[in-house]
Amino acid sequence: MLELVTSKLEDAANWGRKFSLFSYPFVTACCGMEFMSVAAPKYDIARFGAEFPRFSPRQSDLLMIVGTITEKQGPALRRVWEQMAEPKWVIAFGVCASTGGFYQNYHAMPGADQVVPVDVYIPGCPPRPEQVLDALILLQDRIQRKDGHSQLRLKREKIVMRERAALED
Amino acid sequence: MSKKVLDALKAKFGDAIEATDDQHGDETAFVKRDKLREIATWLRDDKAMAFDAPVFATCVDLLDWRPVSIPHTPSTNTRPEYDGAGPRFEVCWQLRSTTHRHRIRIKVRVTEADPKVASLTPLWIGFDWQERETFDMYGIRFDGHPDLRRIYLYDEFVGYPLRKDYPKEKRQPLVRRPDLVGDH
Amino acid sequence: MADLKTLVVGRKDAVDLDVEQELPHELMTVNMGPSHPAMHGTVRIVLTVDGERIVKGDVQPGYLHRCFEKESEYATYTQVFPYTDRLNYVSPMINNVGWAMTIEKLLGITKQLPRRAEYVRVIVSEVSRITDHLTCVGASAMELGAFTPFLYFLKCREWLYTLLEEVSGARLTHSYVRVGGVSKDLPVGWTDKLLARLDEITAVMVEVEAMLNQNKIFRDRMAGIGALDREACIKWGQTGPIARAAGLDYDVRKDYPYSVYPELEFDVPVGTTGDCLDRYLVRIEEIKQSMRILRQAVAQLPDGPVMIDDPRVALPPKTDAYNTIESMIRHFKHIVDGIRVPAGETYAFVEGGNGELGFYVVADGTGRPYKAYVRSPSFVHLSTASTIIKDHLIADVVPIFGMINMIGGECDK
Amino acid sequence: MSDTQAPPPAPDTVTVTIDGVAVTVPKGTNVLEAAKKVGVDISAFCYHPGLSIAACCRQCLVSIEKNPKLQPSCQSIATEGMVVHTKDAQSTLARKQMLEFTLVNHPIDCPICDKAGECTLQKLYFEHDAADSRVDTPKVHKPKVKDLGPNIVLDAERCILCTRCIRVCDEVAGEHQLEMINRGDHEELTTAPGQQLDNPYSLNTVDVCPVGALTSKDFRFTMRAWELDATPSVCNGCATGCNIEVHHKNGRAWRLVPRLNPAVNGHWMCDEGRFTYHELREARLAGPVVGGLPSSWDKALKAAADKLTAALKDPGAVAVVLSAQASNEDNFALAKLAAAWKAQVFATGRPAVPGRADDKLRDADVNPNWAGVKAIAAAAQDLAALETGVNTGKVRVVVVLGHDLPVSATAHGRLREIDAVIVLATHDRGPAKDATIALPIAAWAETPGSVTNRDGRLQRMHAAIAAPGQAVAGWEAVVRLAQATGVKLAWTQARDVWKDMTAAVAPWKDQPWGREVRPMQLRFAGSRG
Repeated sequence: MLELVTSKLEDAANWGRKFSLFSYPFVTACCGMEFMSVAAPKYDIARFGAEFPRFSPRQSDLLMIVGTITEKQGPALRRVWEQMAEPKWVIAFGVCASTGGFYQNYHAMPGADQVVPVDVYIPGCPPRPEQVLDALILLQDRIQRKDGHSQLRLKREKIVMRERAALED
Repeated sequence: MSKKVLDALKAKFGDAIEATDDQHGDETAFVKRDKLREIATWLRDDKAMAFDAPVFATCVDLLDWRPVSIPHTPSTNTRPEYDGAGPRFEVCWQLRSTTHRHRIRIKVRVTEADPKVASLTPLWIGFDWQERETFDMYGIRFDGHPDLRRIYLYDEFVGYPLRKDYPKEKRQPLVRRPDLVGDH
Repeated sequence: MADLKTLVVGRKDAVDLDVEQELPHELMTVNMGPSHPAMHGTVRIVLTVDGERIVKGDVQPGYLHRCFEKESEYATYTQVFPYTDRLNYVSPMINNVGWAMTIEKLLGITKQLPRRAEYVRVIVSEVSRITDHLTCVGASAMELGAFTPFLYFLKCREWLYTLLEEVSGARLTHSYVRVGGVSKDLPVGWTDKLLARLDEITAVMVEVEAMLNQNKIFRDRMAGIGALDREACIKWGQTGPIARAAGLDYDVRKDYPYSVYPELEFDVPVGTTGDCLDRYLVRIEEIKQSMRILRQAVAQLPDGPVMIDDPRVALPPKTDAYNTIESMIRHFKHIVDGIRVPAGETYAFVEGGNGELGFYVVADGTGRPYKAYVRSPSFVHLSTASTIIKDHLIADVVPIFGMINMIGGECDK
Repeated sequence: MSDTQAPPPAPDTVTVTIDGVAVTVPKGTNVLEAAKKVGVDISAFCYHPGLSIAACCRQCLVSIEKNPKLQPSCQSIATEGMVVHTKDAQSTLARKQMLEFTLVNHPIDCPICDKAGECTLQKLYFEHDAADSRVDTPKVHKPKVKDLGPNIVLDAERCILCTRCIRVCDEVAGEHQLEMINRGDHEELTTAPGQQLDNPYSLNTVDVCPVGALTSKDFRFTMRAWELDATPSVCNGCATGCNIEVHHKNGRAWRLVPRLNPAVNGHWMCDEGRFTYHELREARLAGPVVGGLPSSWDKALKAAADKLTAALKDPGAVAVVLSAQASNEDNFALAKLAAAWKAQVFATGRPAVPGRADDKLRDADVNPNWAGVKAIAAAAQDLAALETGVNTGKVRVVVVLGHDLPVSATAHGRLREIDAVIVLATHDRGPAKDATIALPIAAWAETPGSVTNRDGRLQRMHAAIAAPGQAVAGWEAVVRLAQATGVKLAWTQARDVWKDMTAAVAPWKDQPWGREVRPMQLRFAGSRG
């Protein structure tokens, strides 16, 4: 019974989370121009409840990696991600953030997922705003399904702690 | 385009100008390494030259230089095939005159063993970052540069990536996801 | 002891305060970036501050070093176009034109381009220049707290993106220009749409200028901030709006005329003080001048082909490539071997969104560049930043960087 | 005036003028070759510098003054005072028309053709004609897939009837196996009924084919030619040491093609040599093995050092076997280590295959480096002596380079009983299979090195692809082994080994290291074809 209540409660919480994503735009490159377009009047990301960019990682729960991540940038990205509170989600915006795209060289990282776990990858160089909105909807589904990277990890840790507690008893 | 600047340079410095070139109208002078500062100072201060603005500084690595000819197409190339023994790098500075509107490219040839050349930053402050970039990418040491350190890359980076013998995809990661390390 | 009133009034009175109440004079190091809300692009500044005042600033670029040069050395001349798109990604068309012109200079076909191609290049370049300045001004205004101009200008930019998308197929990274011309002709009726949009943008500009030009907060934060005088601009190698704001009337389109710019009438706006306000005003005026150029270019746009008639440079029509062996070979050689450029080297430059954008290319007779150096204006402009921000307040860094208009892709190459 | 005149040309040379440039060439040179000297590349399909002249493609027509008609430059021998024009309207037109004519029946196959990217027809059309098609009649169709022999497939539609392949068989292999049948646009290449194109040099026909008519079964449809990277190397198939190019991509070699060296192999190489790259992929040893189990370098070296230090106290208990399959550097390093250990030195290789030899390129000795091993370790004993040592129990540790150890069955059995067999092997076969310790080393295409051919010619190979797994260059493995046993050998790159080696080995005194060569992508290696 208790389990049912907590899972329903989590469903409700996730419903709230998915429509009030506070994003941290980690804008590095060309994709930033399209990111502006997504935020601007025509495409208006506000319709999806994710219009509010928080420039402090501690206040945001969606990390938008917008643009190429280089080796020099890697530590900064990792640190931003680590500072975000759980549960958190990551969108790789554009091919550079997803795989490195056509930058395969000594300084461009082959995808931001070399440094942080990514929940949704958006292809395109840069992606069209419609694609970004689509990705946002995919992420919202994922949040509701409770299988974002961070949610799964929290769940795993909870199970581990419970098992450990049971062992200690 | 006229070769006015080159002629003046040759008349003034004679032997210190190793070679000149004006392909596609770009006036270029190869100068002796130890005369670079002197020639550059003259180019800046002489009234008829008045090269007051820096444009860019870079370097050409000749290691793989083997030009090929194309049938029915004339070539303006003046650079002979690299033999593996001569100076490997050509350090270039491009200058512009705001008053006379002419431009010149100065080049100095340096070897791989001694990639050192006088810095022109004390003459044109605008070369500051340009020379740092050239150092970062090619490992050219600029003598007299006030702040010669890597600019694009990080200090942990080993080697000079734009040299022809640096493999394009040789990454030197600073950080990787702990849960992925050793995965591949 | 000073009463609360003087404390609230501000710094001027703070000098008279008792010694115990003064803040300790201790230098502090503050790290701005590489991911900072008020920076477009990623750049890191290590600031040494005395209170709010900057004593020393070390600007560190390189967080977006995507190795344009190394990538170019492994790509055919045509394959480099996408890389140039991503240099100054706010005005990709101008980069395309610059690269194409460099290769054309090496091939010796600069004078043989069809006139329509030249005009189309000028048109798309100027549209790109407008998008560049709209973004620069809009984003800078937003960073100073004026959100409305940002939304208005982005609306305009969206119109222009839609137009450019009709031309090239891509909203942002166009790769539209080719060596020897442009990849395809303008769509039918496109120029009328463009003219209509220009009128609409003019109307929006009036609104935005009304919001910004006489806005006390905006002026206070821009005027007298980040000034660089004419002499400094010369010795730092500054070009573009920054140099023009300081009274240096250098514009590649006028000083080293290329393409069909000599046939078009436009003025080069010049400032006096070289501060952020002048840079802003120069950019606003340049948008107007670009629109002037566009109206003339559209009126003068000649008919004819948009690609040079040289089988070694131009691709054959697709239908021929599929149906005749001759065109198939030509197509194949183009794509696989690249356009073979005779050995030699040159430096060619255009007036980019930010100033003199040049490419220094060394060709070795194969289909790819031996070296492809880009003289990126942002990099040159940003090199002055460490000097400019000295003795300013931390808050002034925002308008200074906004008006330097550092574009990561171009600055870090 | 008379004393300022140029000296009369030597009697065995002639001076001709080509496009206004005078050039002096040896007597008997044809105009086409003379033109190359002044940088004029007259196009040609049927002419090949290594073959006799057929003058059947008519692509190389030029105007020669005092001749009423255009002359094929491949067949015109340069004579004193000859004036040749290659760029006048007449010969330019002839070239263009010939190309148009050749393309009339050529199929639109470039996207699926193996030769595309290195095709002479593509190259010449693009450089000399590049005009649009004027033909709207259907093309003549011929067999698309015609099996000519064990290694070669013919696409008769693509064939431009230059007869180079026929001449390769006649003149290189010495067997007349190909012939043209029919006439006009029905002319077609074929073998005699019931016969196959199966001579040991047959794949040279694929190389000389100016189009994609003849394709190698081994290579076709595996990789696009223009995407391959080329690295110069030397064939390791036999003692001839034919100069080759390794064509590789994505860390794998895809084919070997001959590289011109008039002193060794001319333009050619044998079919067997071409397939030696398969070995680079098969049954490779990628990590150290100790006692039949995968291990690490540290553990393997420690195990080897334990066995060796014990045995080294007893003079003559350690035997070192050099290999004629390995490079000079690897052998030199190991020989030097053996000298430091005061160990007995033996040398081995693969057994000779007498039936293989001919008077052309193929040699009975299938080891690339016997001459090198002999130069490095003249005193090396043969394996019979090793067998005796092992059988008597005197030899307790054997260090073997390579995976070839042809010993008798009894000795083989004895080898399992001695203290240790340490193998530095590229492949997991032969002695490496049941060695006490096997250390992985790089094969010939994976590391810079040199081999010495049957004439004592020292030839350098360049690293084309990366060695698998933890394998390192042979000499580097030797250095690690030396350090583990407390012997000082401090080389960090192949160049250092070369320097010491050329100083120590008398016949190679002062041989220069030469240039480093990096792989060159074929699409950018000038226009090939």
